[in-house]
Amino acid sequence: MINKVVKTLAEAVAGVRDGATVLCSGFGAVGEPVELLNALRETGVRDLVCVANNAGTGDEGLAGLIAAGRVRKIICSFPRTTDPHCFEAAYKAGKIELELVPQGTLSERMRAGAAGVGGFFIKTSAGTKLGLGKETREIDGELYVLETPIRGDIALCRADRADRWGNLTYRKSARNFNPVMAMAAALTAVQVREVVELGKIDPEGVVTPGIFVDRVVVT
Amino acid sequence: MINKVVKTLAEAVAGVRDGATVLCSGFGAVGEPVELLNALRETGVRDLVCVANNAGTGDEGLAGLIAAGRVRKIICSFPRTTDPHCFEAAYKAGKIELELVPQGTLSERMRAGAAGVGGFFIKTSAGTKLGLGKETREIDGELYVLETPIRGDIALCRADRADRWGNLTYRKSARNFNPVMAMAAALTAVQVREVVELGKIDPEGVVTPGIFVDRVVVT
Amino acid sequence: MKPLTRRQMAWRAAQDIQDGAYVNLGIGLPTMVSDFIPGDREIVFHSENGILGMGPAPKPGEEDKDLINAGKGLTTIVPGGAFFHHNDAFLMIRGGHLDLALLGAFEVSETGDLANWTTEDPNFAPGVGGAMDLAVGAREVRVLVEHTTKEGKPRIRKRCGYPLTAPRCVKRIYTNLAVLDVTRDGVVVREMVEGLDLTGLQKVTEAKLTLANDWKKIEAPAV
Amino acid sequence: MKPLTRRQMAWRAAQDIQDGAYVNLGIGLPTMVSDFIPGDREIVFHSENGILGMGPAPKPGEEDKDLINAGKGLTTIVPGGAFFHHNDAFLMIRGGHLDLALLGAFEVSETGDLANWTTEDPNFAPGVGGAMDLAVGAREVRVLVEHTTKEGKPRIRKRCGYPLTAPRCVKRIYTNLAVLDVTRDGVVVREMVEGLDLTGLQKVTEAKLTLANDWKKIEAPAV
Repeated sequence: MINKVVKTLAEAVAGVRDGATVLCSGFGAVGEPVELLNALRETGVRDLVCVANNAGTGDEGLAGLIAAGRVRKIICSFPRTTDPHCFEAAYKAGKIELELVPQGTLSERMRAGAAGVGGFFIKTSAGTKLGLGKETREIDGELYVLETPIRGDIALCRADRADRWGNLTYRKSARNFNPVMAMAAALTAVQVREVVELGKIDPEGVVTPGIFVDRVVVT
Repeated sequence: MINKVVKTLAEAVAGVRDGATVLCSGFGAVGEPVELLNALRETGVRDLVCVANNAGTGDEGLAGLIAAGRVRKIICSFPRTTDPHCFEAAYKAGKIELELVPQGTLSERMRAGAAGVGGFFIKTSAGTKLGLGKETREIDGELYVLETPIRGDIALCRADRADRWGNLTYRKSARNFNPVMAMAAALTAVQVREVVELGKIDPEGVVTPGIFVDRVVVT
Repeated sequence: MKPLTRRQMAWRAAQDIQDGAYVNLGIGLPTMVSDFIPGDREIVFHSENGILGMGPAPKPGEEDKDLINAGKGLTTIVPGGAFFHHNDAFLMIRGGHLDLALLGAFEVSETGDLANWTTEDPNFAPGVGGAMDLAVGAREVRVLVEHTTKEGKPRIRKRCGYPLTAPRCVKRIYTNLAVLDVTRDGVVVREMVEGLDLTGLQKVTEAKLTLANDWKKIEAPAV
Repeated sequence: MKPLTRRQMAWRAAQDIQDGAYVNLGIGLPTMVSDFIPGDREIVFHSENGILGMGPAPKPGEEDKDLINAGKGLTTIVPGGAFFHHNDAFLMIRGGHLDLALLGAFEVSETGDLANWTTEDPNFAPGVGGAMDLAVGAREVRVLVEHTTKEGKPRIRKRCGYPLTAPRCVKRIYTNLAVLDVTRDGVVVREMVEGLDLTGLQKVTEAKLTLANDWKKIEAPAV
């Protein structure tokens, strides 16, 4: 029998190694799996590469992980969102490396990682400072850059409902990076508001099919 | 006011020129916009390049377009599906060109066309006859081929419900190629079972947002 | 000579948005444009974080913390709207599905280069967000910006001094002084505020300006 | 020596599918495998046309023309299933999200090359469908095939004669005579039907076979 529901946050994040790449969902604090990120911090894991849109808000979740010195590098599009003081302190102290990636490129690179795409050409960042050093190609008279896939060792996501197969639905704009990150990691852990009986989620309305999900925990 | 609902099939397919690339949705006959394809045939347009998973079933829809000699070339993954006699007759008579593309590559090439991706590397077809002539690249020790985007001049799709903004939902496995084709053409026409009042489709349950849709007709 | 207020700038930009357009409004001043859409037009606003049909800010008591805009302020959704994930949101942007992106800027060059993501201030980590995606992807990019910096330096320049967001992407610029088009023949002045002439406008503009034959005064109401 | 029936071949392949696996069954004989999954295992079947949790064929009166499988036969969906579009269906395949693809074949080479899409019959237009995607994308590819052609020609060969679907992808082969693994050291026989020995099996196999030390008889029930 398939049952992806685990009892504790600790079980949900178990097994992450030092140096791991962690996909951290959310747009600002919306859709951020704060409790999973807190649980990851409690495991003591370090030297993490975190992939996220922002770089943490307030003191919990991704911000807390950064404040605790566990994040070696952050790959994100916009580090300074609402109340980014944990990131800013680490950045000014030279304790965190920043790889800045345009938001759509960040998302597309993870989708490529999820979809068996080994690289892809897009126009975003061509002819700009963020395009420096990238392989370029002229396609139909326009300049494109080659982008490479991103895959996580673990993705930490947040959803609204789940069933024991790991099918997920989201709530409004809290969907954001969750579906793409859930697809793009070797292991995907999701915190949800509630677990419903198998079959209660309309098969037409499943947003993330359970095939992408490994562990579900109710918070 | 936005109102994408047109009254007739003829209006829905108006303006397609000879030589156009037509994305024809459906998997076999399921999800195939048969009435739109029939209406396209009635416009008299010719020299079409049709992109589809199959090459028509029975005598209506895509099969009828082929039987009428309107399709110069078909780009598909599996021409011989249930009752493919129209295609087979044209093929044996040398009246239709066939470009065979693996099913996932076909879908991904259209997604690239929709997503501003100028080209992408995948493993599918590398080291096979269908990979011959494609640019290759070794990525992490494995052979990839470069694939190029496909865009249609028009996409003909079939959905279950629509609203006047063109938001769409589908029914079961009739979803298939419809969402990706709807995104990948300069003009997208959709035949639907019913048009509902704006706001009646749950914003969480919209599968194809109206931004991708130009014309809706009830059949 | 009376420059437009920020609200008047937003009003002016709003007048050019066609009925039925799919539009992304940048963070800051451009966001204000949605308040001035003529009432007979139905515009679909897009947000990078997965919304089409974004509505006005919520009324007190109707706030939903899971419903925010790209600037991370609370927002609403109108009937006909849809939620989707980030990847589809950027497929729409990069794939040319938006009719218009109306963005802020630090500088615009006479060839339409846009600089709006970083001033390279060493005190702050840079952030790019969706700026580059919008600049390369929207079918038309327009900019809404004060004509000069607070210190009076021109923002419409021969070449941008700040790092580019994308080269050659801006088609139209709305400032507090004028409406300008970036054309193959350079920057053309379409409209100016009352009391300003080309010489006066050129003084606060680094790019070489040409006056359109049919140029006119901006008639902005006191919004 | 008694070869397995087609139903027994499907039964044998089914026994190796782990509880909780996400599996795509190829058109034809592999489709039959779903009938023989041990009752205590929950397997999620994937279909290229956008289904996870595909169930058995519908009972009379419960057919739905909008619910078909990859072979275009009517099917059903089980509780926990999901519908999605073709692009997501192939993202799952190509991205390595399926635990297993169990496919038919014309030929398999001793290095695991698979030929299952065309015999280059000049009388028919070729078709490839999702065969290449499955062969390169699934985490494990297994093949279910008669050991020889009707004419007695071996299907497990040194090199494939027919055009490849993908090189070096097959890990295990179930035939009506044996269960064989494609390893770095060549093709290893894990199981054979009663009354067959390596010499007998080698006679109908072009690839060089090695017998596993712990090989055993296939004990297939009369299904």
